[in-house]
Amino acid sequence: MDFSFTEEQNRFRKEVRGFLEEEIKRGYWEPTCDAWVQGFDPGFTERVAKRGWIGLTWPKEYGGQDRSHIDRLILTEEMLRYGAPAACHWFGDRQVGGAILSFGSEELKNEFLPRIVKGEAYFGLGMSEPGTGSDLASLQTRAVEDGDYYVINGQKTWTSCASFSEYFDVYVRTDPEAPRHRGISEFIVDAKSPGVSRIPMIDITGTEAWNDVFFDNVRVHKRYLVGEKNRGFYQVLHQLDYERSGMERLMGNYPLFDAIMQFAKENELSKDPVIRSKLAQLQIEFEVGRLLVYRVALVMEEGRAPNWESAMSKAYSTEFEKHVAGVAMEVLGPYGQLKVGSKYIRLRGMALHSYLGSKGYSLQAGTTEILKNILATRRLGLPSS
Amino acid sequence: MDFSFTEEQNRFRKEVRGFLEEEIKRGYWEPTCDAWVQGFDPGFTERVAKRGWIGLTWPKEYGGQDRSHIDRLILTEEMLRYGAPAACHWFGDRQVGGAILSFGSEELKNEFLPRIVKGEAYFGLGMSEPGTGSDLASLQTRAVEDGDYYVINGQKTWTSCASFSEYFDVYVRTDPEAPRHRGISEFIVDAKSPGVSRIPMIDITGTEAWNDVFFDNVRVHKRYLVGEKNRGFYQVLHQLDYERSGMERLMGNYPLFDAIMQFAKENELSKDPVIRSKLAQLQIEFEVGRLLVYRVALVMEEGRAPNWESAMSKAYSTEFEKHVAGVAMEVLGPYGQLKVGSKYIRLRGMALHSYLGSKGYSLQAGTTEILKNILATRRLGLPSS
Amino acid sequence: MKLALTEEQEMLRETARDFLADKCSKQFVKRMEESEVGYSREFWQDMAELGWIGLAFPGEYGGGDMSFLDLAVLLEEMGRACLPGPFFSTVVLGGISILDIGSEQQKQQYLPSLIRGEKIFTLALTEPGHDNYDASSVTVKAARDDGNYTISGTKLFVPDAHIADDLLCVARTKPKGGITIFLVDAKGPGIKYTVLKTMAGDKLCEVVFDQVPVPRANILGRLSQGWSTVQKIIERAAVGKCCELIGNIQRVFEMTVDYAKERKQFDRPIGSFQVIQHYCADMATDVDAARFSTYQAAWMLSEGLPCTKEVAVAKAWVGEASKRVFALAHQIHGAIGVTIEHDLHYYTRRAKAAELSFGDADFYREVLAKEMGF
Amino acid sequence: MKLALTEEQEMLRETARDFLADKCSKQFVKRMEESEVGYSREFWQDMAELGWIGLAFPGEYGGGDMSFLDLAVLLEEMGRACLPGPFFSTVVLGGISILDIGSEQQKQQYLPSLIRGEKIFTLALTEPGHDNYDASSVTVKAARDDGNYTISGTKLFVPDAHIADDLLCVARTKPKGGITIFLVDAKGPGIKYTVLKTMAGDKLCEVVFDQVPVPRANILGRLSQGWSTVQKIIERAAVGKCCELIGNIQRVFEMTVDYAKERKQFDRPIGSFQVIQHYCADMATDVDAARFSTYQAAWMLSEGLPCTKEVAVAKAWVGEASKRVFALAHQIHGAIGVTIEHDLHYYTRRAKAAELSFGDADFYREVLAKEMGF
Repeated sequence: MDFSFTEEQNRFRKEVRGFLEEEIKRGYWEPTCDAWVQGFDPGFTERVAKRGWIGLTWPKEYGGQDRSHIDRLILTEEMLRYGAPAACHWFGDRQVGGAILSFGSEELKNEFLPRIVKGEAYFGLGMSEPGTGSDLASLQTRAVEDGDYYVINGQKTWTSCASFSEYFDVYVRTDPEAPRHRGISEFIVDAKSPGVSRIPMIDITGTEAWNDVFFDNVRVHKRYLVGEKNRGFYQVLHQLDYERSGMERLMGNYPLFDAIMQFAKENELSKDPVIRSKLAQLQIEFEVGRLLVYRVALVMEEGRAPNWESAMSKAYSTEFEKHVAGVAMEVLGPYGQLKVGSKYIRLRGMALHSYLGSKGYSLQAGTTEILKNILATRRLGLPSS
Repeated sequence: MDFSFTEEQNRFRKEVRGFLEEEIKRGYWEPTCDAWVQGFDPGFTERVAKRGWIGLTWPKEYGGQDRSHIDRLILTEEMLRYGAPAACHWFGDRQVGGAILSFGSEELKNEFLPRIVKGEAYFGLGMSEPGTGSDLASLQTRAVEDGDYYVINGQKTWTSCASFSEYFDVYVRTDPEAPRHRGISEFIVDAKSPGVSRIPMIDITGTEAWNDVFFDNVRVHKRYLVGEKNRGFYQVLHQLDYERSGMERLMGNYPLFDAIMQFAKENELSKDPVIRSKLAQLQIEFEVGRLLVYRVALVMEEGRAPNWESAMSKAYSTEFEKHVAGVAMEVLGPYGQLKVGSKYIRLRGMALHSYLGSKGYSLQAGTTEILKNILATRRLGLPSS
Repeated sequence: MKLALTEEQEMLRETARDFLADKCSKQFVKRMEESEVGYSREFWQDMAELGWIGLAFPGEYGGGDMSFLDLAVLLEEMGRACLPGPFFSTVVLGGISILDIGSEQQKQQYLPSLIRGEKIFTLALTEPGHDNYDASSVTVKAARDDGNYTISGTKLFVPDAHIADDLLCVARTKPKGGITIFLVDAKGPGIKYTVLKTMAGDKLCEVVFDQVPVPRANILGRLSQGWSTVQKIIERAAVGKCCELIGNIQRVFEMTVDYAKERKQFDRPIGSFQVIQHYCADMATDVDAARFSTYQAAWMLSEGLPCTKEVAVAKAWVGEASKRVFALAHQIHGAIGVTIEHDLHYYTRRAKAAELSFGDADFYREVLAKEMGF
Repeated sequence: MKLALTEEQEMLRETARDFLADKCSKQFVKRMEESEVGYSREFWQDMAELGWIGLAFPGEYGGGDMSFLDLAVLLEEMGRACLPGPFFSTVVLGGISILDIGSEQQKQQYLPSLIRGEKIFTLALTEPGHDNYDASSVTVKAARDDGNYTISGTKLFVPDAHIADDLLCVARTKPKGGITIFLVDAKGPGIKYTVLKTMAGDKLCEVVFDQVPVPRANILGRLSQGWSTVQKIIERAAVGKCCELIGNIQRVFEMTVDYAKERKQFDRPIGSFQVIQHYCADMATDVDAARFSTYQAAWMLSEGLPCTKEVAVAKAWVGEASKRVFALAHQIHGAIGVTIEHDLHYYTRRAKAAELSFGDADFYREVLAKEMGF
């Protein structure tokens, strides 16, 4: 056992921090909650790409750096700590690139991976549909073969980053006769394709958090099929494990966590023993959660795909984030309810944004209930209910 | 709506308190946690009976007082507040008498009710078996007809008060061919019958909390069948609702609740804001729980059997009791771990007894999980899982 | 002891529910949230005509001669409908306070027009800072000035001040302990309002008093001895907020159970999953317990009994219960519940605001601890 | 960063598990709980011979030259087996403290016999009262007496004092701030023991010092500046208790999952009910998180890094996690789990005792708050 980082890792962390602090100093952006998924800043993504920090773990032949998963976790941990606007490249970097790498053809890898690495291909996800929340295998969007093409019809929803997406990673039914899990395939669809349209959805915080994405006779060439036809469901399970595995589930609202601690100190609210105890408890939960997330990276470092380990860290972490938001609202008292633009606003409205937004934290990328089902069956071997 | 008691009710409460305080003053007993189920004191039961306080709500023709369920709740609330040793008559008074009243023949009513009322017939329950915890309908104890008799064979377990019981209210399978819920019957069995034997079981607190009760060719006359043959399962559901309905689920460890509040005050531990807040929270939970329990009595007062209402109050209340025990252990710190007889003991060891004993509070008389299932299906109409 | 409403109360509840279902749609709520003024004059007049504003006031001032407990029933329905506007400010904070401690002359002067819906009232109590609802936190000063008073200072989070005709302003008339309530003409000179932007879209204001003259006759209650009265106002307000909250959570609970029955995943209603069932069972318990503890406090207020303890129990419990209920409601509703396409967010936002108002659970645990002699 | 044990540690764990499974049955544990002495001399000698007592001591004193982290692995296994006896007192409280701050002469004098299993040590720190682990709570006095010292006063909850050969006694040598640790001959004159009756059947004692003479040479560490050293001892002890606790809860978690798979109700294993599955999932998370935070603190201690924060995180988390794990374990086990016929109660009782020892969650939240600059 070893809870230290290597000197190289420490250096890397310092480098990332230096970069981010410089960015903030120059006024490029300010730390924001949920910036990994809602902070669209092509300039930032370009500057990150220039440093070689997208696709960090990918093979060099596709433009990656062949670095470790711990390095990548250090990178994302610092991005989240500083609330950096990384949404443009986050999905491509975190999971779509990985899916292409794991399942895609050589042609697909060569087409997309170097562009993701350069920060030139922004991805959105086309998984959920209105009828399919947790039950992904029930999806209805169809793709029908037509010569060298597939023709896609249907609707996807809850697509984060969709306004900015240049491509969608879309799961569709390619064999309606097969058992539900065995007739799904994965495609990369150019967002500019004729027939693709998007309607923004406003969330409880007032943010355009998602889009409905419609596919109306969208023609996609066969070479954009990722992996095997009809094996998409198994691929998406794999991808979901990556989607759940990262520090963003613990540190999505870290700027608030950091700010409320400072605020309590500066206003001497931390002298109140009840508040003091609540904030210390948050710190404890954060430290513990961080270890659960690092464990997932270590699993990947061993060459295994994250599995129940990411279910555990994600379920734990989103509860923590909700707890942060709840405590922040309590500490701020009536000030917590003020919206951006209001007189007397505190912490730039981060507590309110996060409090409302946090209602969704334990729903995204697998509800806590689904994650606990996974833990019970995949890790503990309990019989299906 | 009206949250007050009538003058008569207040007078009754005062009378009960006066009686109990006098008992304590005379040194007959001292307030004890779980005394309603573990405090066997035939003298106390006799004195209570003399006042007419057993079978309080039953018709006068069987020796009862025809009083209201609110009166009975006032009575039991005060008994529990003072930790009175009422175990000898509790089961007969709370549920077996009621079962006989609801389902029994005139003959049975005349044989048992007046004796229960006089404190002369102590009852134990024969419901659970080693294989049947929550799944009562799976019970295996058999009764076979033989002329005017039934011959009972099998084993019951978790029988509270069994050492003192003179009779058992026993559920047995009378039709092994019928669907499981439809082949069960209820009998009153004299504990002195040949073939009845008991083995005590020691619980985690070191108390003889239960007995295994064995039935080896026990002959019971047909007139001791309660209600209809093979309708026992429906009768037991009814009885369980009564078993869950009372204040004993909220105030079983009230002597500890009371004592820890006093202790915190006297030792100025209540000046510690964190402890202070925990104790205030307990008080809140107690006050709220009390209303939930009173609601059950009001339901009975309307002439309805308690149903999901007692499932709710019981599930709530046992969590509260566990919370009391947990907080008491925290407030006492290292002193909490001392056993009766140890130097430096605090609160007569009630915290430890209750802490360990409380592990079973949410299991007895329907686990919290079963109770929540009942709430979900019976009250909310959610489909069975 | 009775935990059921009277027939009269049931009728009031039904009428209120029907009326609000008709007039207070979520579109209306949304419009009011977005508008600067935050209420509809016409709707206000409707409520006056229905006798709602005057419900709990004596007939001699034009009121309905009903009790605070009856008002509680109405407030619950208003919570259920997410009713926007100054009802709470005018009735619970303003009118009933005047009824409680005003002189006969003040009652004659203020109540009839209030009840007719002609005047909007509110309470200016809290100030910038973090210790609210404590006498020591009152810094707004009323200086004696030739027999009358001049008020200066800043009040914060004052509901509906921008549309109020009269303010009950809690001010300091002595450096220590000297708290007085003044009736202040809200449209008079020297008062400036800034409407804050809030989560619930309710209209909380900063109110700056710059040398505002107030005649001596406008003292409500006793000079420099007003804090115990303020505490009673806070208690009533806390219970009023509990009533709104139980309306909120009752509705959300029903919506959630309905959703659990309808929404299918894995070819079965999600309400057939045991975990969802237990979530719903927990919600049911929280909602019932919240209702009983709220109505207990409301009943005691209604009967004029001292009830600091019961109010503390109610507000602390309801606040925490509300948090749990919303956590589960959102978890069961899934993603649709965090969009503005679904009604849930109206409740989520309002309930949080009500939970923060007039003391949160920590505040009332401390109140209760004091009552317990700690 | 590595979260797995080394091969050597895995071997240690396996050996320990096998040995304890063989020698430390629950019957043995029960016997020790019921006996006044609370340990078996023979078993103690076995552990000495296995090198367990000396594991984390340098070879020069006869130790195994392994680290505190290796010791943590062993402590976890001891927790898993509910090992009774004075191992913790002798090694974690006594021996390692001497190793840490003793003079070379003291180490030479005490460690070899300790390591050989010939001497039992313990720490006499806490006293009657409610503020433990705070310098101000130390009232036992060591009065200067002709160059040497005389100790008087009462220590409470001293583990294994009745069988100890030597005590590390924390005493006051100056009215303010002057804390000193003394090595006291436990069998010497003036010392009286009363073994308390405890939930876990461990042997916690009252120790009364009546004018106990201690030579100056027996000062461990620095005169009157011992509190920071005591804090380090408390930190190590807290982490040691965490190790025992994770052994407890890991085993209980496994027992519970096994039981959920085997126990049938309604014709299916109870582990197929979603609510039971989620309980188990919650337990798994608590157990893993407890393990990581414990080993993080143990690793830092092992590396000699300052780790007040990490120790606070570990003990606070593990204490709370343990409460949750036991609540669920009991709920899943049902009635059999609250009888003495099932092994669960051994763990329930011991884990509670460990949770209370060397600071509970509230205590460490406060420690952490200070570390955070609050």
